[in-house]
Amino acid sequence: MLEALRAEGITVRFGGVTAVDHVSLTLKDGEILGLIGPNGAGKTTLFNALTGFVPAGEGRITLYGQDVTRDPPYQRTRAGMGRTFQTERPFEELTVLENVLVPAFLKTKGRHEARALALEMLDQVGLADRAEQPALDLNLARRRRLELAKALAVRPRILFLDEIMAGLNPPALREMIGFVAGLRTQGLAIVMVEHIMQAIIELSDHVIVLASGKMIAEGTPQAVTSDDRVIEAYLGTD
Amino acid sequence: MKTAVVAVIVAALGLSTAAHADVEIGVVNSLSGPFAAFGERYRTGMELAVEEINAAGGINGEPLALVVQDDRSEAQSALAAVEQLSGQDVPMIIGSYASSITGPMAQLMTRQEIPLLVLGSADDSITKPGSDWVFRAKHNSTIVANTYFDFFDWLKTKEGGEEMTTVAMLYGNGAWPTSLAERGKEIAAERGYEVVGDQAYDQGVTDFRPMLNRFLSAEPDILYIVSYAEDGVAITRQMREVGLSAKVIAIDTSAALPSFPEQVGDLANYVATVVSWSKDVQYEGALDLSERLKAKTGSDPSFYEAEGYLAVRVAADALTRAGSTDRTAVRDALASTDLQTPVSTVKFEEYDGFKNQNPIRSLVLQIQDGQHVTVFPEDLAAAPVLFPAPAWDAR
Amino acid sequence: MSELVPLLQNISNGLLIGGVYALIGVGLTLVFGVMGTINFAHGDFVVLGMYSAVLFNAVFGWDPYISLLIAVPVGVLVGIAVERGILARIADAPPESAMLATLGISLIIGNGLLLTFGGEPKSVQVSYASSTLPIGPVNISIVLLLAGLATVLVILGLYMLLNRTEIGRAIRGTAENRLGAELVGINTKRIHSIVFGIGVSLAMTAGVTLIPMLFATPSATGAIFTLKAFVVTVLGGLGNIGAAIGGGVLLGLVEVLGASYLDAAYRDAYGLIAFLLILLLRPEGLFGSTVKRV
Amino acid sequence: MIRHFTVLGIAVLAGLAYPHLFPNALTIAISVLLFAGWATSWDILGGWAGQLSLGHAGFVGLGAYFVAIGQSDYGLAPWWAMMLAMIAAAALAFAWGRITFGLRGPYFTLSTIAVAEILRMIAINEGWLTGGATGVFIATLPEPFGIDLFSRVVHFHMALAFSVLTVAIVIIISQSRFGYQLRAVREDESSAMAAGINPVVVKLKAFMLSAALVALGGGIYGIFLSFLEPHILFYLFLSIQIALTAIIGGRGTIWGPSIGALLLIGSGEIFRAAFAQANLLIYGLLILVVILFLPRGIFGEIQRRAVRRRYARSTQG
Repeated sequence: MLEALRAEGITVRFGGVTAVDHVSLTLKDGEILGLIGPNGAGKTTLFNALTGFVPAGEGRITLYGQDVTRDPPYQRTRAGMGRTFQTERPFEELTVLENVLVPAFLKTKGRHEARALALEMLDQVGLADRAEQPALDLNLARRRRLELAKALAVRPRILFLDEIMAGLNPPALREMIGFVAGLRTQGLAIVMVEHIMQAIIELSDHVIVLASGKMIAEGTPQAVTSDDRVIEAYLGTD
Repeated sequence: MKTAVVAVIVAALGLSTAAHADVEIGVVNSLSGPFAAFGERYRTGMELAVEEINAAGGINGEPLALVVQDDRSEAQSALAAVEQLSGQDVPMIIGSYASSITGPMAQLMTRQEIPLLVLGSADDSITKPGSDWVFRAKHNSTIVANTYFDFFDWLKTKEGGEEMTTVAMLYGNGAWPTSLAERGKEIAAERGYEVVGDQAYDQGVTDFRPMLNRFLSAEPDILYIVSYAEDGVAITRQMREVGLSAKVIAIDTSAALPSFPEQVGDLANYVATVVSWSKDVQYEGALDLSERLKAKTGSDPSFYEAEGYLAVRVAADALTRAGSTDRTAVRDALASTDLQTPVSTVKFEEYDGFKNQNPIRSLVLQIQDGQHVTVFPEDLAAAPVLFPAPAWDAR
Repeated sequence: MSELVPLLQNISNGLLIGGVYALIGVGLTLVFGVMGTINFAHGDFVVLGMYSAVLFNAVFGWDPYISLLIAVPVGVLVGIAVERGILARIADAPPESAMLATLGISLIIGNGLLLTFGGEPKSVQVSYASSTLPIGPVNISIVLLLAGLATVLVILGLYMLLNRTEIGRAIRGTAENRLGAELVGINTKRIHSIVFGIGVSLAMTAGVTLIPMLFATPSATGAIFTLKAFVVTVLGGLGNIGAAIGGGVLLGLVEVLGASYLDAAYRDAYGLIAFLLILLLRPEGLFGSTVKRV
Repeated sequence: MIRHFTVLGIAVLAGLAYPHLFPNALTIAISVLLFAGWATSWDILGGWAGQLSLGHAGFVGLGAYFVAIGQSDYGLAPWWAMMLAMIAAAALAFAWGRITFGLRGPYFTLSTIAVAEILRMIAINEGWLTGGATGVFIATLPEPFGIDLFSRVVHFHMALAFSVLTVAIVIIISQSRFGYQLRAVREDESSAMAAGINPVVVKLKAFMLSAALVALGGGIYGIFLSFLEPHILFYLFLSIQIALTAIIGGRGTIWGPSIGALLLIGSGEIFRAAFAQANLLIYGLLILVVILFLPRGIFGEIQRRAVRRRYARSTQG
């Protein structure tokens, strides 16, 4: 299997604080990597360093063998990355369809092609019937799905999902887990930051645990959740 | 309400066809915006002239009326106003104050062959090279700059003025101050004055100390200052503050306003300024005109009111002689004007590259004891000049 | 030696004018610091202050500084009314809405004054308008000195208000973290009204202290003061009270020295270039990190 | 898109008929059309890309001065001068944007005022470049195909063509990839980057296009005035007026800026006749009314309601 993502010695410092401290990871095509850790562990910072929204002070990131360490976020998107945002960010003044048109234009030429792609993505996340609705009016669960449609419309090979399960009610959560599992079968590599352990356990092939910016454990979900250091990190900080 | 709105729109588009038995003159004047203060003064003068002319029988028996349009102190509105007035078939138009407004008006009206009588603009470029359709009874930058230097030359014949050679110039960067300064520099070179200071400043500057301090070391004999209306007050106060004295202090525009001595107080004394008219000028009827203007507004009139009055008098005279409201006939009548008014004699001439320009005699006023007094030319003077101006600390 | 005296004179003028600029800027920066609103009508409130001094001088013959007794409270009330009536209503709209609203207020004040007072410049003639205080070879303008003193007093007063009073604590809390302030029981809406009131009052105070040396004109001057206030606050650091002094003094020096030793026609450009440079190289302002935030 | 072009076609027909219907009200119509074109061009940057500029008068001045100086000093025909002016404006916008797009929100707006003010001072003080403070006359103009470029009707047609061109460009943009990039950058730069968009490049393109179009209108304005003074053409208030026209009409909409021009310039003309001094006061009040009650501008609110209504209808059926 192809190596989708490799990160070596990623370090991010804010002023005197080291938010992410020499973290390395790899991810193969069609794999799901779960990123967990207590609040303030540096998950989101690592996530943003990987997607380019926060510059990594040290380390190297390659995407399908291509070095993207110095690339800004939009370059990484063009190289095959798609991402969602933890606090959903629809383009509020646009309709649902227009929201997805924006990324859909990345890999398509004409207006009609882009529209077809956007509609396809909306269909995939189950928002096709709301295409003409102003994005501002969507509820939380639908905003999440819109985020997903936007991330998918750039035709990514590797998808970064930032807490897309948070706050969903049980039926919506089930639906979302099923949806992500479906994405894997399409061959997408996925990195997900998540608090909902149920989702991590069901979906991840591989889990990384961060605490205070350092990687303290990695392995299968089962192995990691029974690791003493992980339990300590979660209980100790809370 | 609805009909009122429609009426306003119709009026705005110039579609109204008021029954006019009157002889109507179009007027484009700055009644709002930054030049409104001047526009108001012009209006007073024009209205007085209309009242007088109508009391004396109007234009060949027909009453005279002004169709006034506000230009909001901007060219676009002035052009819209010209168009409206043109649609109302006025025989001629009087306007406006700033040359940035009158310039485009002159261009348009020359094309459309409507006679334009300049109201307030003094920039040379309006009548130089000029056109067959544009007339100016008042002064221009060249006339004013020449008057200042005639005055300086004349002072050189006075005691204490023999060795006056150095001039320092301070002026705003607007059209009028700049053109007056440029003419001034040319004339200074011709007449053997040395320009030892040359400072332009931007509109809105309120601290003139650095520039005045620069002049200090040059010790100029003459200060030649052209300021926006409001700047002269600050310049004079700060001149005193930094201790910049000179034998002659000339401040154009600002010092001519009646409010200048009020606001500057004693410091205003000795300051000289060129105007086209003053109430104490030794023309027949000048004092009388001044009193009529004062009766109309309750305050002391300035040359602005007088110029407004002059414009309407010239227009009425031309219309009377033309005997019709045909624009070409009015233009020809204007061209052959030979008129005596309490403001000035008027005769449109072609000279020195100017066209249809009245070679008006300008006056130098000096502020003496808080009053504007005509001191030059000698034959029109109301009082002798106070010269040289003492140093600030010797006052 | 002959070069040194004018230089000292220019530096002292620059410092004093800088003090005046600081006074113009401090209200703008306070409002921005607490409310995040750039007040485009700030300069028009300065002009309003000038006209209040002109009015009280014309009617009662008061010295401009006496009219502060009325102008300061009136400014607070006007500011609160504007905040309640307009800005508070659009608190949730995008930030440029507030900016545009203040632009509208600016047009209303300027042209309202034009309708009321007419277009001719107005000033107040005081006996000390051109007096100077000689210190060695350098002459210090009395009006500038008074304005400078007023600046120091005002900023000192503001500092005391912010640091020594209950309401000041609430204002600082609101500026730092609005949500947090609300959680500890601060009525941040009320704070916004009060802060805008103080901002307007400061602008009017600046206008009153300026009138002995300047003149009031209704429509154009406001924009010039607003621009100056922007430059001052950006030079110092937006939202930073103490830095307004630094920014004002810096602007005064840049302008006076530029006008003295370079082409005077570009006087305002020197300040604007400094403004752009700071904006680009150090957007937090020159004194942004060294002086405590509001 | 077809709908918008149909409306535009009708507007063009009405425009062509106008000089025959109101031959004595051309100047006001030219003003409306120029402002409609300027505001529409401004809106590419200010509305669609969300970067509020208060410095666009600089580009008006640039266009007008290229035409005037080109004609008087170099005998350059106005159409070439306008083309050069558009290139120069785009180049200026490129440099200007490169420097200032690092700034966000109010900081960007402030920087536009500062840059425009510096341009104004250059125009006034550098007489060799601009003819200086005393202004420049356009005394002669070529007569292509016997057309008198000083004629009001010709000015009207030029202004009409200019405003129609800007609106047509915006109609095309609104449906294009670029249009969606602009809106994405306006709404949320991070999210736009996640969609593979480089915000700085998008904003630069918008600024350059906006500047070039405004300069084109400025060239027409120069011919129309035929007497230029830097104080008038680089005036801060002109920048504010252009921005307000678009904002009151509705930012980021196709028709908003034109509606704003019709309303503001048209009503300004009525106030000029009817209320004399208070016209700018009324501008101020209008802004407040729009901000308080129609925060998306007049056309913006209409459009939004239409979108909501259309959606509501589609869910019923």
